[in-house]
Amino acid sequence: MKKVYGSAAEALDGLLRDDMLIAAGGFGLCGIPELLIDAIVESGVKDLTIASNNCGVDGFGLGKLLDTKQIKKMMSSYVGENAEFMRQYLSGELELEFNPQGTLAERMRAGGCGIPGFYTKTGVGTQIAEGKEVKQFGGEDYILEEGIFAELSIVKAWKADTSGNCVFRKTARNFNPPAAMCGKICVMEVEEIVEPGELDPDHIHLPGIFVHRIIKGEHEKRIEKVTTRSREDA
Amino acid sequence: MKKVYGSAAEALDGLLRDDMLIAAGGFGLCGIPELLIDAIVESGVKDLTIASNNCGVDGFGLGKLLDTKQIKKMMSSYVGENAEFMRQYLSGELELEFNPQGTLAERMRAGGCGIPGFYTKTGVGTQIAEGKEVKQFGGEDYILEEGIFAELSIVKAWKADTSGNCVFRKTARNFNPPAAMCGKICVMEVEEIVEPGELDPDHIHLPGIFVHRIIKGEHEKRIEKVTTRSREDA
Amino acid sequence: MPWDRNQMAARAAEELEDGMYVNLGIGIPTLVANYVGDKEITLQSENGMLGMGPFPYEGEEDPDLINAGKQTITELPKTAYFDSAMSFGMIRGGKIAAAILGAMEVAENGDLANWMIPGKLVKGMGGAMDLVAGVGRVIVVMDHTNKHGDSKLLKACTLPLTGTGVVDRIITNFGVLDVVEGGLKIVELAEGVTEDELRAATEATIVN
Amino acid sequence: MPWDRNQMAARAAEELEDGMYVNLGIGIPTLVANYVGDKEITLQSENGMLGMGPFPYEGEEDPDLINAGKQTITELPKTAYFDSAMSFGMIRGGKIAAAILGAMEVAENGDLANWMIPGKLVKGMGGAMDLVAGVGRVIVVMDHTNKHGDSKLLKACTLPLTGTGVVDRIITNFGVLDVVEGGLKIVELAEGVTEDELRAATEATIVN
Repeated sequence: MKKVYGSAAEALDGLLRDDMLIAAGGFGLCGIPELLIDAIVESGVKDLTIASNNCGVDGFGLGKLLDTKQIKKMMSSYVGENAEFMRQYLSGELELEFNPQGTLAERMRAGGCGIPGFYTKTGVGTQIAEGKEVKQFGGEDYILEEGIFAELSIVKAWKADTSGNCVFRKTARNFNPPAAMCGKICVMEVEEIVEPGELDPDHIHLPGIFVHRIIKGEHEKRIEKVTTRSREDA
Repeated sequence: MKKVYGSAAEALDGLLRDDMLIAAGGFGLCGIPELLIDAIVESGVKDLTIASNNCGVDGFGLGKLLDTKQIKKMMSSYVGENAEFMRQYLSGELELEFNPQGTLAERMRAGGCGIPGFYTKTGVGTQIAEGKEVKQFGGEDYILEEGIFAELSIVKAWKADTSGNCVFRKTARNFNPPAAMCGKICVMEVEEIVEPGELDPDHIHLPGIFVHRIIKGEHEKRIEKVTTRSREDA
Repeated sequence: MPWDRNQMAARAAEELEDGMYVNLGIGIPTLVANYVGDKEITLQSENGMLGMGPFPYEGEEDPDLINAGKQTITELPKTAYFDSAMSFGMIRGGKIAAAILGAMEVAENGDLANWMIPGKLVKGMGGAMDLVAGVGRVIVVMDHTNKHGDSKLLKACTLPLTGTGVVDRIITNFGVLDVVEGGLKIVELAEGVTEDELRAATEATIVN
Repeated sequence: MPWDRNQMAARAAEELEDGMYVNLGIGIPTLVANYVGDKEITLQSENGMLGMGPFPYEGEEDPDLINAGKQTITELPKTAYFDSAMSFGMIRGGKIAAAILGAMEVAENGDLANWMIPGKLVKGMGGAMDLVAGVGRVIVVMDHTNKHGDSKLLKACTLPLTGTGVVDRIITNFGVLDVVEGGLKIVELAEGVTEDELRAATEATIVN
């Protein structure tokens, strides 16, 4: 079973349809599936619901899919870096389901792990709790949050072997493993593909069973906020 | 904050009391906290409830605590390798709460992650579901399982750095990370202690925040079932 | 003549397809690995491993490397290790295509019992309840009758259940049966076993 | 004269004790790291890192290494990376001793609002709701009044809440207050600020 595909478009072939739910990895612009996003823009598929912590920035990352109006609804925790996002939301063109960041990550993991619902204290007594079941454990209130079961996951790792085992680099890991896990099909883009045996089996962050198709390509890896200290501070 | 202690007894000082709940790592005899178990035997603490997939074998691992009758109750998925366990259970001396293996692992992780309850399809319609809340998601039945919040975790890793970051080796990882996470205090025994920086930050299996006290020692690492093939088969 | 253990395992191996991730239970299911031939099958061991290799050569056993049956094993180039929560995440999450398991009893509605005999044998369900609830396809491999000659394919299980309505296919020494609407359907007879013999050895309803 | 941003951050740093794992929010809380001195504090960044180091030298930025504010940062010898589910596992699980956060409003019962102004500003809660629900101690650092001179310490929050009854201590440019039974209690006054001045600038009930 060959998992390696030649391009993002090939890897997405047959997987896209209007009105589908896609889970995307990345935090801000860090560890985002740049190549797969571009291919989804190209495909023209529309009315997408996307579960992703952020929605890129204007003109980059998932922001490109806002510009082309291919997104119907976002499930996110933070949209503060994106003027077009806020415009579409405030004008009613875009639906937005706010999820606390940890709840979003856990909902993705839960979906991937066959857990349809779990209780959390996060958001109790806030807007987030509206319409959600409340249950007491040990005398305290918790709300029920549901697992996310996506049709497709688009994610980015540092390296994968041809059997799909993946490793991530530093904080580019972030939402990628839970997003990968919750998709019926997971397409992974990486910077390097290696042969089985080249990754230490004790160092795999995401076992190959969660990864169905793999592509390799060049990543821009844009930095959102370059912040430095001067050498004199040292 | 020094996390490294001189011995298992020192590391457990002040943490043990009768009638407490302890979560233990290991699968069968693989990756079990041998040194900490011995120290608990020595301590004489009794009426323990222990959440652990197995209970060692007769005279080794947690089996030692059965021999001394320090255990009141086990929360386990499999007890088949242990004659004394079965004897105490069938005679009513020992309580046994059967947990499906995946449910036990997830209950530990949930406790460690502040999740007091989650739904699973595992065990629906079986003895395991008795007395548990049933809820439908997508027209299917799931049962509510509760997070395990242990007072103490006793676990075993391969290496730890002095800040508590741990790595495990091969299948000795098993229940150790979830067991470590669900304890209010986690005591970790390892084969090697290294300085911060000696473990690659991308390779840490269990971040140091979950680990409060660390000891190093010699491990017998007994093999339960030596199974080999002859070289002629190759 | 009914199939022997190895023939049952060989027949079970035919259920597996290229690219599948599979979990094999203890006993006859473990033998299935010997018959997968050229198919690229990845074996999961629920104690925390994907890509399980064969038993080690004598003297090369590693106490940190065992399977779910606590036997010493080896790794392969594609192996990945993970913790028990992750392992059952992939099982419960439906990522494993098939589990091949032994059983004490199977009922015609797909109910499965394989973890305890009240008052007699208390071993525990281990990972079996999670597996039957989570994997894509549950294939039971077992003798058709118990040591008293009684059918293990029943109208209803008498022992505590491992799962309800979970079994898809049963491979016994007498042949292969599927769980279908209304009962079990004969898919294949072992060489030398007649349909009448199989029917006579089966308590469960057999449908055509 | 009320404290400036750096004095507030320095005062907040006094809240931290040796060995603590701490999460610092964006803005003034980020500055707290500059004032921890010799105390061994481990900073958590909720995008997946324990042991956050300082900003990199120019030219040494790594796009794969950012904090929760999306700023480039560096690692330390004790650093560990992990995914977002694990990161919020440790937050929700109560493993983080303290979070130091900014706020738009704090109420006298400990309610906190810091994620949106309906119709005007929609940024999202990010990880703030998880942090205030999960960490051991929530310390808010903010100006005592908004740009119109109105108190940000209120009898009740007017904006959508981030959490209810979650704030333990508030450090403002006017001083330090604790959330206690019945209202806020003054713990400390900024140098040059009188109790009358603080009371006059505060809408929330102040108890003795």
